[in-house]
Amino acid sequence: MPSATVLYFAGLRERVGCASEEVELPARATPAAILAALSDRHPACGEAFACCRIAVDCDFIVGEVDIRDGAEVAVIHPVSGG
Amino acid sequence: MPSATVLYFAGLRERVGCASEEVELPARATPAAILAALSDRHPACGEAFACCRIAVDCDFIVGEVDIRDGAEVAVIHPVSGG
Amino acid sequence: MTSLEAAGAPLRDARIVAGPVPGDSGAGIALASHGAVASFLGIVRDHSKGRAVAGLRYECYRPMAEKVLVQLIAETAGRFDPGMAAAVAHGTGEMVPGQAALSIHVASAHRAAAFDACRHLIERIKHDLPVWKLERYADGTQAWLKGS
Amino acid sequence: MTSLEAAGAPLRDARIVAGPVPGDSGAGIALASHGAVASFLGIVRDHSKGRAVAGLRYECYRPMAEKVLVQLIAETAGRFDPGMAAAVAHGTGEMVPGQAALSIHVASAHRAAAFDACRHLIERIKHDLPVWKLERYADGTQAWLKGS
Repeated sequence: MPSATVLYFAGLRERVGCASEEVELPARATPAAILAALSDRHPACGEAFACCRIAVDCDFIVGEVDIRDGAEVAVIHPVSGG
Repeated sequence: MPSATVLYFAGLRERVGCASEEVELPARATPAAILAALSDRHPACGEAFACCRIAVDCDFIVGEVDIRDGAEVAVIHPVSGG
Repeated sequence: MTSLEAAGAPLRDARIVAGPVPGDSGAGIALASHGAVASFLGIVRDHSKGRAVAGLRYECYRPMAEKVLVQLIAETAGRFDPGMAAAVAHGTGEMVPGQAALSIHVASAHRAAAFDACRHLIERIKHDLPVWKLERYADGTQAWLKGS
Repeated sequence: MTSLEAAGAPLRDARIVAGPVPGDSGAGIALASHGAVASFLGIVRDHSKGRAVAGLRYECYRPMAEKVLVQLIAETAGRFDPGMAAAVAHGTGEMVPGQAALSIHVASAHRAAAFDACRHLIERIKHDLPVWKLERYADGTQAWLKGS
């Protein structure tokens, strides 16, 4: 399985306890599958992950996506800019 | 009858041929009555007056208004600001 | 004392200026309770109904125009947000394409009221402000606009 | 050659800046064919849900935020006016009430498209831009906002 760099930000970063971590993910996955894998690593954050979106290499993912080795996978919890 | 200063602007000023003139008007009048009096003075402008509004002392008039001696009566043809 | 009074009454600024209107961001009109500033600039275009425009002249019935701007701001505040701040300026005289003839800034607590008020002000200004535009065309002719 | 090409392609400027966004009128983004500039400033308020706010910190996933802004401008132009110009900036880091965190300028031939595009951009930015707000309250506590 490819190893991706998973990023967390702001309140979610504080809740997970790190800004980034290396995680082995399936070579092809949906956002739901990625979030399920991350919930397994961080069981206390499962509820927080439920409302998150996934971006791979800076693009929001809506369906299945290829995860290459070294991909940047960002967990985007509800934003509050503007 | 009170004597008012009647003002014309822009294209209407050019059409009437003056920027202002002293005109005797009824002491109480509607915009339609004022415009009818001005059309009598400037028969060639009757059609142009038809789409004009009247302001007395810088307020648009919608019903009857008192015209005092020395009042400033502006003939406001369709505006094009902005 | 409300927070509005604590911060001072909201600015209501209406002015007719000689030449084009000065450009600024409008941020300066916001009170501490205002989270949104919506703005509009009306810019002189280089074309009008397919004709190349070299310049414009705005003629204004100034005392009435200033009074109307004040009234339109008050009407707009009453309708969208009594606590809003507003600054409106309309230029007069000669202008060339690219210059700004009208600027409107509205500050409000939230963006919906700021936008709605700004847009309402433009529509009312286009209808009621006693200002008339003479277009000067690139071919040397000129004409007063028939309303807008 | 269209007049758009003659005047150069419309500006599409998207940037994430350190600190508050700089204030300007937006007049500079208008092409000669643009008669309207609609703008929005998001200002840091001194209150949030009834609590006094002393300051904010915006955290940003910068490479994605810049990419998202470019995409949102392109999406907005496609929907409202392919010839529109736009400049969008979002601030990051510490800010205090009265400072501007977001500025949007849209220039278009006519005001309806400029306003609609500007408003659409804000709504999309509020939904998609990877930026998060930490509110620092006057009582010394702080909290990340839960969406907006």
